[in-house]
Amino acid sequence: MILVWIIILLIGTGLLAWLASGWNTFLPRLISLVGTLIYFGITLWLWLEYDPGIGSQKWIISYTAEWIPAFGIQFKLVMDGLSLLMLLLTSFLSVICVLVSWKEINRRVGFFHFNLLLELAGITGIFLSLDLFLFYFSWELMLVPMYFLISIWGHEDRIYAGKKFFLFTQASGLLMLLSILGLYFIHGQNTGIYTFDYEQLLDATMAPQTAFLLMLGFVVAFTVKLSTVPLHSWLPDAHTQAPTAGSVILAGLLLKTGAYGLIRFALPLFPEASHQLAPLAVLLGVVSILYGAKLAFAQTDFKRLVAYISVSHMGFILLGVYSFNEMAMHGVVMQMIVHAVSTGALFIIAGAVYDRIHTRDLHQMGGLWRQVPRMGTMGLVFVMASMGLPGLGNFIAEILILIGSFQGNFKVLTVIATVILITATAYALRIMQKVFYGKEHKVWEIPDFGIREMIVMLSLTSVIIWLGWNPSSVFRLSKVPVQKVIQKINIPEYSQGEEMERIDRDNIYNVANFLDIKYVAINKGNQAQKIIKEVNNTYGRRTEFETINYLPNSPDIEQAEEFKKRSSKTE
Amino acid sequence: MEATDIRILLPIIILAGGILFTLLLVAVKRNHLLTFICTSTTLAASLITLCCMTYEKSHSFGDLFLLDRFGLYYQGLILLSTLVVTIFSYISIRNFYPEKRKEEYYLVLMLGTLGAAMMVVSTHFISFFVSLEILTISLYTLISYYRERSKAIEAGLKYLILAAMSSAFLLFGMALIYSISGTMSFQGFAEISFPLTSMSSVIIVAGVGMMMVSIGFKLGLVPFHMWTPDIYEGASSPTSAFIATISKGAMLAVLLHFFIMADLYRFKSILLTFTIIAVLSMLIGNLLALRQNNIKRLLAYSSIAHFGYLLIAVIAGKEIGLPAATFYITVYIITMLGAFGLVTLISRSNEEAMDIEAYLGLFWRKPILATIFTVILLSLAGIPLTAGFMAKFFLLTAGVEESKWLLAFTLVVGSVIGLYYYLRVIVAMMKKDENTVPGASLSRISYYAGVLVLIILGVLVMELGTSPAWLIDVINGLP
Amino acid sequence: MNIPMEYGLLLAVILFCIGLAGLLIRRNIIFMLLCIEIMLNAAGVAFVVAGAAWGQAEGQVMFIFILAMAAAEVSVGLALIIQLFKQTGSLDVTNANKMKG
Amino acid sequence: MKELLWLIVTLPFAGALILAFGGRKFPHAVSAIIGVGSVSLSAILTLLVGFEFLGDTTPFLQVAWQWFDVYGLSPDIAFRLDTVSLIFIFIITFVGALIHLYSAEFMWKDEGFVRFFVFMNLFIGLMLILVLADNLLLLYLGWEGVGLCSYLLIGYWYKDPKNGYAARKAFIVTRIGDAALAVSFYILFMTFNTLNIQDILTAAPGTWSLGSGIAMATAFLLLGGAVGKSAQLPLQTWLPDAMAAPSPVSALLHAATMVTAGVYLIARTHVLFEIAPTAQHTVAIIGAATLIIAGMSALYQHDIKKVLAYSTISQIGYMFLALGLGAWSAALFHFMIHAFFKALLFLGAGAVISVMRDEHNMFKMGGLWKKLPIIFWTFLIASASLSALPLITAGYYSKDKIIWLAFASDKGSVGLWLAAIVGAFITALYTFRMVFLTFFGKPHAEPTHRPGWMITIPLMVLAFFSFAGGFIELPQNMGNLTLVSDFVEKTLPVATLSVLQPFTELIFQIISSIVAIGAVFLAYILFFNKPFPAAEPQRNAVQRFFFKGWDFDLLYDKVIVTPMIFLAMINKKDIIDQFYTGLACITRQLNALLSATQNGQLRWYAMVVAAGAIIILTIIFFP
Repeated sequence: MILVWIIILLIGTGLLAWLASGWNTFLPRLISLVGTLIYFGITLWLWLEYDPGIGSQKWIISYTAEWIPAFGIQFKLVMDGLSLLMLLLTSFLSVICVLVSWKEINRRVGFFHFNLLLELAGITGIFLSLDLFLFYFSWELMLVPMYFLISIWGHEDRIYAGKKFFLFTQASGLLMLLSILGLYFIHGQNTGIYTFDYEQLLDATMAPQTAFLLMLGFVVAFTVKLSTVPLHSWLPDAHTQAPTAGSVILAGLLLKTGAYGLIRFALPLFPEASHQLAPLAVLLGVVSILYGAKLAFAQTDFKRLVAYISVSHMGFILLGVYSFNEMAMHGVVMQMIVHAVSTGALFIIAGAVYDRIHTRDLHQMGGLWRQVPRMGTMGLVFVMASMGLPGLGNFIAEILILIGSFQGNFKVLTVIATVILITATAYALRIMQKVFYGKEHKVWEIPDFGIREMIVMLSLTSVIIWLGWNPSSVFRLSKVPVQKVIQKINIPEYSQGEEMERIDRDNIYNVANFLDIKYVAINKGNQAQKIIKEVNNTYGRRTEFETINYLPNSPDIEQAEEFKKRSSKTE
Repeated sequence: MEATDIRILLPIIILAGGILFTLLLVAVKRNHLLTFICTSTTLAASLITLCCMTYEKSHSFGDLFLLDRFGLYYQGLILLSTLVVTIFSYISIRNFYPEKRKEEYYLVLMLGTLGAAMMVVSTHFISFFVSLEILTISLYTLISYYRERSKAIEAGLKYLILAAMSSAFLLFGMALIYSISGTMSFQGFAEISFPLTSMSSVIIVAGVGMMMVSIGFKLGLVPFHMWTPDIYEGASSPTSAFIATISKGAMLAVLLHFFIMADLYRFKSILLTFTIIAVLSMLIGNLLALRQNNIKRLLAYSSIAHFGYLLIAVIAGKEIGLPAATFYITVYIITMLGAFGLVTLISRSNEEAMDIEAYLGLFWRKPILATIFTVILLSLAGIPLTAGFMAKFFLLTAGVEESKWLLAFTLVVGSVIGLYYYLRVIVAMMKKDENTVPGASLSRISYYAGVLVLIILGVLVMELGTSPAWLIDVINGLP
Repeated sequence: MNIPMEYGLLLAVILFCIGLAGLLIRRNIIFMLLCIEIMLNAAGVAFVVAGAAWGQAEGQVMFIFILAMAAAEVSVGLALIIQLFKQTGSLDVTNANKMKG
Repeated sequence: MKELLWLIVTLPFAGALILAFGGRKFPHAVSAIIGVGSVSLSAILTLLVGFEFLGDTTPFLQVAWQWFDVYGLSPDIAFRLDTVSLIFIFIITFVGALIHLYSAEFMWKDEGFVRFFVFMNLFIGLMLILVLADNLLLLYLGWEGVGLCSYLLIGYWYKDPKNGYAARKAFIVTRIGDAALAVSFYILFMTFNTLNIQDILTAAPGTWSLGSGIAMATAFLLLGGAVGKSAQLPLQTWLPDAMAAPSPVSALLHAATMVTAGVYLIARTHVLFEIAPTAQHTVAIIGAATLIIAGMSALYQHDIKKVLAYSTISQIGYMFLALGLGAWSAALFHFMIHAFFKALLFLGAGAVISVMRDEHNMFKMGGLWKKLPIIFWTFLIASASLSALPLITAGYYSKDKIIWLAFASDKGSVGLWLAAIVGAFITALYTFRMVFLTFFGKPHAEPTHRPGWMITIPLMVLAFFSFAGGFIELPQNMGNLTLVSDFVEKTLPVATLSVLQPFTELIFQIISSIVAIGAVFLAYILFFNKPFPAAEPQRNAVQRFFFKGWDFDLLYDKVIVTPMIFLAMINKKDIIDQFYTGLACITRQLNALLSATQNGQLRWYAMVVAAGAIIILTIIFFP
């Protein structure tokens, strides 16, 4: 029930803020600050309450109510470790957003905060809803307020940017709706139960081609949100034109909904199909990483540069997700959070600079450090974070994704992706060079960060450093959900016996994926036993292991042999 | 003709009586307000009687009429929307129509309503034709009612010529069918069976095709859509609303009746033509509206697209198609009434607020109206929290279940293009208000009455967008 | 003596086509009205023929209705035409094109 | 005592933190005390820990907390103290403390005094993490961290864009090496399912056959990282530009500690290199090549710091040579000695530059030996040590060991030996060229003031070490004192020799001594009291080539940088975005086309209706 209350709280606060704007402009700010703080408090409390022990059971909290029975549509909100993390992030950023727009927004304050909070409500809905219809509902719902945020309070090109954002996401969203419906009917016709319930749809069975097509619908929607090349082109405009709070939410949360969708829906619903898609997806991920970095390096508009950094970072998520590796997946979860913090902070800094010198053009900046050392220091921290400097959260995320995906089937691509370490340095240092270092074009007479801004920045800094030195606090929550996904994706259940011919027939990816398991078993030396045991216990598939080791097209038989020797010895 | 028949026909009888009474009243004493009250009471009365009725079994009058829940629902819809139209007509006539003789308008309006109300329950070519013509001919008058305005006359003429032409097609089609089948009732048409290869079948199908010309014309489907923008622009907003909601809605009901009772799903070629028409309508309608600056024309074009969407449900078939179409048309009628009512309220004394200029900065001048309009536009675009989303979802469900993927994808493409122009209007409303021309010189009471109605409609849209369960249940209750 | 239905229908078709062609060709609004009348009557003929063929009355009933409808239509039409003539001073429909785009 | 290991690391961080937050409020003196004090404290602690460690040299592991644990990768935040890391932390803290003291006076007037100390302390801390880390990930943390500090300190005087660009160059170039390093982690984890250094070192020989491809790849990737950090061929180009940093920085980062991280890395992962002989041989070759190339360039510099920069590169070349020969102890010994005298040289040079009003050009100095006696004498000792004057200087013992092993080690060869000996000659030559130009001849300008005690004391201390430091490790034929090698070989294997006659070694020692002295004499002839034009002399192509550091910059600029920037700039507008714009444009055209059909002509409308009817009928008649 508390989940419902959270959403009600947000919407209610929004309406209240709107109404309050009748009296004066201060009240709405205060109200929404209080509201978001309460939200943050609740999530923090949930976080402290959470203990991994109960992670084994299905969900932490869940709430279900009938909505449109005629279609088997439920109002189903469910929270597990992953969504809890996302909620923490959302609530944290929501407080930040209210604070950063404290002085920046002066026109139509009430309506602004109404949209802000409605947006947050929609996002929260996405992270919680486990009924596909409800998910799509909130997915579309969060577009409208964001559209308003961009095209009312944005910069010069706001109208264009807003429309572009709306059209891109809407188009992809409708495709996803088609897929959802397709899934709904296929499952319905097979089982006779017409429902949008995620957990029931999980075990829908269908022909590989159909599955692939349906999955494409989801993946397109999610990759558009994730702004994967070549579907990214809405992002730079939207991020650049949005007001600071808007940019923060876009970079911090909207993009994450895409990643979340991939982990929560695209993979578990279509395991085999995902394996078919994996090579392309990983390729696109790597392309986005490098292409985004390249474009970021070329930009002269501060916010646009940061926007392309986002593209690059989101590429990591695609790479990590589709290498179907637990470590990479943890890295992805981490990336979702740290990218939100670091890029959000960069946008805040960009906004602060814009407020003070009224330009986003890098060529007109320079030598700011002397005037605003605090801002400079903060800029330094987050620039370093965004280039993945160890000691800051981003490093953990990136290194885990890279090492993890290297364990998977895409070693070469991973190595290519590593080039980002160099290109990232290039664009990141460019920011420092152009903004804070170098000659002053004119003698700036501008105030440094004030108390409010310092509170914001320091909280962000402490988070990013905390995550850099003690990421376990995240993995503790993400462990269970991630492992669920990995199990679902990596070991598709087959009845015994049909194994071999199934493999021989078409899906080589399952072979590759079995081999991967075998690698785990072989390479993990000491861990071999553990893994074999748990796999066998869960799926009673010792036979499979044998067959796999003797697969005709197994790349290295001798390793398989060695593995057999070792395992037989230890038994 | 025994008592039950009378009871069942009561709404229509009341309506007819009301018309006669108003006729006499106008003859006796010309008074705008009085006529308005008389009209609205008549409509309200027949509506109430309608609601009081409960059809356990469907009740047919020979082959001519079949009064079942389906028909009842549509009649209620029509009466209700006519009531709203009447209110806005009063506002618009009172404010923008200095000329004498305002009263006949209501007569014709009710006549049209009568025609529509009969049309939706007609199951026979004759009854269909007659009621259709009652509706159409009263439409001629309504459209060109402001006869001093050249646009009105032009619109009237265009509509007259084209409508007459289309009725000619309709009649000829009917004649062909009749000549082969020897019966004019939908039911009979379904019963006759013949080898579908023979010449006769071709003639039958040709007849249906010619009827489709007329039906397509009334629904404003491509390629019979040409008239819509001009007529919408030429006629006064309430009249446009009348056309957009009642005449089209009634025609849709007949189409559904015809399709289902006469079981046209037998003829692949007809389904094919309908598919083509649907695709064309969705694409061309949206494309035409893309950069339209005249709100009424824009609504006209978007209506083309929307009826393109509706055809998906029609094609999808009885089980899911019928409820989907019904739900969609209901939502569409609500939104359209809201839209045109809004145009009426925004308008300034001398001319209606058609140009998008008139909407600049509406958000900050008239927040309530602007918000309602935004909701309506979003509903037309099919964004969640509004009824339009649920309706579109319903349609897609129908399309996907019958695996009409082509149509479904076209709908997606169409609604993405559509979103663009709806957003244009919203953006215009959000722009800083350059034009500081004072708002409509409407008399206070009527203005607030209008706003009230709009608020009700807006709330209804939101309500259906969030918890449509009850309406869906009602509709699934229809046969 | 009885004529096969096909002939009647053929006649109707021909009439219909003549009417349609006229409607499309003529500029003068009055003539357009007339052409429409021809089309309607063609349909009427078809009904009568079919009715006769089936030995039913419906065909003729329908014809009556068609006549009535045509009359009403023409009356409204003429009224409009008069207004049009008042405003444009001609009967050429091509003048009536204020609304476009 | 050992338990205080963590404190050694934390103290500099604490200092940095305090300064960073309260810094601007304190008076200079206080910040100086905090900055210098924190480092000195950890230096003292190091000594204490070190002495205790000498007693019992079993490696000592101190785990702070578990960093994270996912999917088998569970690195700790843990410090591992063994003989090698002890040597390193000793140098880092000890030399670091001295340099801090020096900077306290050197930077006194600078507006960013506090910022300077923050960065310096940060650096010390991170460097300590680097050398104490017990797993590669933590090592990588320090590795990147010191890179960052180097960036910040090179760009310390940020107002001049030139410095900024130098800083960027340094960071990016080293980052190339880091990328290679990262890739090596993937392979290591894939194979050993851990990144703990000791576990890998123990498991590696069993898992990888000698010279197997994967081992080779790993070794080369590690080498890539080392090469980047230690400014060896082909990534050496950043170090000369890094001289834009203040002199203390050059002394600490770019001479004594940071640049030797590569040496540390290879020494740490020596097992992997022994499994991959080709890679190890490459290390030797790279070292040899670098020491020659850099030495040649040093010969032609005018900027005193540039001379030292190139000399650093070439000296690290010697260390790499030693590593390549498997002479681990020799490498570390030379690292130690080099840290002393090179730091001293930089500090001395810095002092000279500062009293000569930021004059870097040696040709504009001269005759300073009377005016700045302390600086002169210390500088002279360091130079002697650098050019390995026999018997008396520490440099002699450390370098000569390497030269000897270049021939004598089983991995050695005549070629390597020749390179080493030629390098030695060049070294001595440019060193004394520098000395003579700077301190002798007729003065071009007057020094403004004499440096105070905070500058002179560190100089003298370092001078003592770079003179006396050599006597703790003597060749077998003269005293055969092997403190360092014994100490080191508790952790690293012993260098295996192929030929083992004392007298052959003696021959080689004599040769190298002669070479060194000869070079000094040559320098005396060429440069002593010669009247040189103060202006930049005309150079012929060859001189230019050497002066420019063999035009590596030019090459990279042409081959890599320019194309990259070009690529980035041509597609600034993001071609993909253009595609969508085109799509929108097409839609607009369609709209225009269709609107044209709505021409308001009744007859046209009727025509369309009729056409539609006909189309429908045709579809029906011919399905």
